[in-house]
Amino acid sequence: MGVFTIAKTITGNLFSRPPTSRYPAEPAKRFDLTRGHLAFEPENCRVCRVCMLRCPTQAIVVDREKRTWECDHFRCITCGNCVELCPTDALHLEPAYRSPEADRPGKEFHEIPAPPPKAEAGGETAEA
Amino acid sequence: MRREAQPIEAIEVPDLLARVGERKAAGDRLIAISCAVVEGVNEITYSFEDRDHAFTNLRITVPPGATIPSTTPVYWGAFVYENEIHDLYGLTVTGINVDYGGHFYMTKVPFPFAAPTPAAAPAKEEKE
Amino acid sequence: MAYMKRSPWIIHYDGSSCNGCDIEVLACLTPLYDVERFGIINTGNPKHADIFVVTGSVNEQNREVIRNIYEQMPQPKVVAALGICACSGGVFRECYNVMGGMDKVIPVDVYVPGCPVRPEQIIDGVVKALGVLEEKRARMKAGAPAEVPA
Amino acid sequence: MTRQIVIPFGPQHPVLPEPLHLDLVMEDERVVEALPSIGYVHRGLEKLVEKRDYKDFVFIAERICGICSFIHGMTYCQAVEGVMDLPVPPRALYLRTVWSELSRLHSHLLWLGLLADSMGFESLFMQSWRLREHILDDLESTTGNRVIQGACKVGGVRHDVSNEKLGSIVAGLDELRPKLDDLVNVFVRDDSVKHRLGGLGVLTEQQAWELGAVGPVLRASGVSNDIRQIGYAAYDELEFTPVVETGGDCYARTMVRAKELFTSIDLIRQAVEKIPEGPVEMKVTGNPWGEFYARSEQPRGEVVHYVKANGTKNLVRFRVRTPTFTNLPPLLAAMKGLQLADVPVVVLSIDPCIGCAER
Repeated sequence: MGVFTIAKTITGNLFSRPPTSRYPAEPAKRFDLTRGHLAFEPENCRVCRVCMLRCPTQAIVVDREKRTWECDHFRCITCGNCVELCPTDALHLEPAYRSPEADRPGKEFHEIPAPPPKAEAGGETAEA
Repeated sequence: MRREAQPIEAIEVPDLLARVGERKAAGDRLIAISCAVVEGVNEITYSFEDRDHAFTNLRITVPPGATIPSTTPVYWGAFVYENEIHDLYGLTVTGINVDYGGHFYMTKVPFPFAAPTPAAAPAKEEKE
Repeated sequence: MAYMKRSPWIIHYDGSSCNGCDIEVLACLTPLYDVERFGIINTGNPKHADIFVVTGSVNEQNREVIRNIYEQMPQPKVVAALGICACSGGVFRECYNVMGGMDKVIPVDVYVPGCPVRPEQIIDGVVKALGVLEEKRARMKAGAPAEVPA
Repeated sequence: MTRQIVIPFGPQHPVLPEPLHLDLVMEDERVVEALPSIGYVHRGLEKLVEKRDYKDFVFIAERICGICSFIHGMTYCQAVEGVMDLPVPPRALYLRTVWSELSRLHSHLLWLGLLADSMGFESLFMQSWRLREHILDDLESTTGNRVIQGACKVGGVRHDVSNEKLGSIVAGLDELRPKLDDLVNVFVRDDSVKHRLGGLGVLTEQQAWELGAVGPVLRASGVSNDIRQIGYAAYDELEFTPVVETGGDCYARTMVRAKELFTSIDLIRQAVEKIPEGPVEMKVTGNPWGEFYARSEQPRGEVVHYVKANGTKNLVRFRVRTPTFTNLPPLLAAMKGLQLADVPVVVLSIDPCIGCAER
């Protein structure tokens, strides 16, 4: 009995791929839905600040006066709450994850281009 | 989806041990003792379940800093909840079988959940 | 991997983490990620370890434990903070009992983001920590202290 | 009389990935009394509810624990939905059921591995965790993350999963089944496992019930108590019988968890067969007012989330009573009279999740 079982296991192991992933020689396994990191498109942003107000970790700081958007990637938990709430699709999640850094800052900073003149009044969509 | 019925019966503190004893005699299991501060008073709720999953609660209401009797003579395992209530809410529980004397949780702020008493100056961060 | 010349031993301590990062650290040891193929071994003894892998944030009670483990490790040593709780306190940053990231208590050399960190990120982080370890070793050989005061 | 000494166990201990500290009062090699001192992971997240919008708190509720994360998030949502009396779309309930059973599978495989590791059965540990990766792939491809899924929200779930994908999950689990059979066979039949676990840390039925044990610990002592029977999510429309063992020892607890793997696979298959079409979330407006206790069955046992709200966007009180917290008194009872070398195995047999217990 035991001999047969082990023979089966041995032949199985000989002809099957090892279960170990070959990372880093091969790229990491990802899925379409994988929440890797947060990406921001300044062109679409209307500075409504809903991402800043509803972020569970307050990783995002939006300054309306200076028209800046800043995200601290060492606070962001990639939960996707801001992506869901953003009224203009300025935020989305990318499957690639961030690499480690030796310095704490790790902040991503964007200046938001000024909108075409009429759009400014539409910024009050906050607080869903 | 079924939502279970959750009767909550308000009782007086002196009756507590007798009523909890009734539950034990009826063969119920102690699910949890939870405490909440509602408008300056502590609501302590004892939740029970019988063998058919019927969920019932007994509730006492005590002022901040009050003394309540321990239910550990009835349910030996209740000491975890009662030590927690002492450490987080600053209530005194008398007669616990395993009394940690305030060292169950070591918190930066003493009694973080306690109802604010008029005498205590509001802490810097931890105001209710 | 050619750039991995040494076999770093790691010690793992769970600060006040939610377990998410801890099970990913363990998942690194198991067949799919198998960090032992790089010679990385998870040891339980701080005196054997080169890299201190911490997850979770610092709270009132584990502050001393973390400092103890760190101080027991021999020089040169590297600290890798795994997960955003260890980097900055994360979601729990505003809790009454949380002091913040690991850098509040011990010097951190590598910050690995992610909530929770993915095993691939842990491998990247350890590789990066190894680079820091080599630098520190070179500095020690030259007679300078391994730790540069911040 | 022999001299009594106190041996501190933990918080940093090679067997436990998590910090648990026990003061073991010993007489020679025998444990006379064990006292846990917890708080190494205490963050105080229940208090955070006063600072966060109730809808955003689900992300924090999920991070109570990284292993049973999905069920924590789901139970929190159930509590808020109970307060607000929301009719959650049935498809969302079914998806929640599928995900919670997948979480149970991954948690039980994780635990079986850790148990094998604590008895020194290294290859069994590796095998369990190898199989667990299949489940994690299913979770990641449907929710977006391996461990903390972030799939639940108040009023439904955040992503729909196509019926084809659900079908392929079931097919994948069917493929996994023979491998799980092999794994479970080792736990059930292997002499070394039997000798190491049999008769260790016995809890009688009465002890387990009265001390407040929950989940597999309670069921291993012969009490048929599974919170899934109260019919939250879609469990009221699915058929299952709780796995019950009567031994009350570590071996019985292992059996319960091992057999629950197959119950979970079966539940997933039923849920996928019955899943209705329709929306997966509903629009939630207004703020909750009232209180609700939501209970559900985690891999480790019953979890209770209590929510009290006063009509503002921040809740007044959020309390979670986790399975490990209430399994501590039974653990202390089970440890009396043990030998020191058995302590790690018995501690592991309740599947301690310190991150949960201390919040």
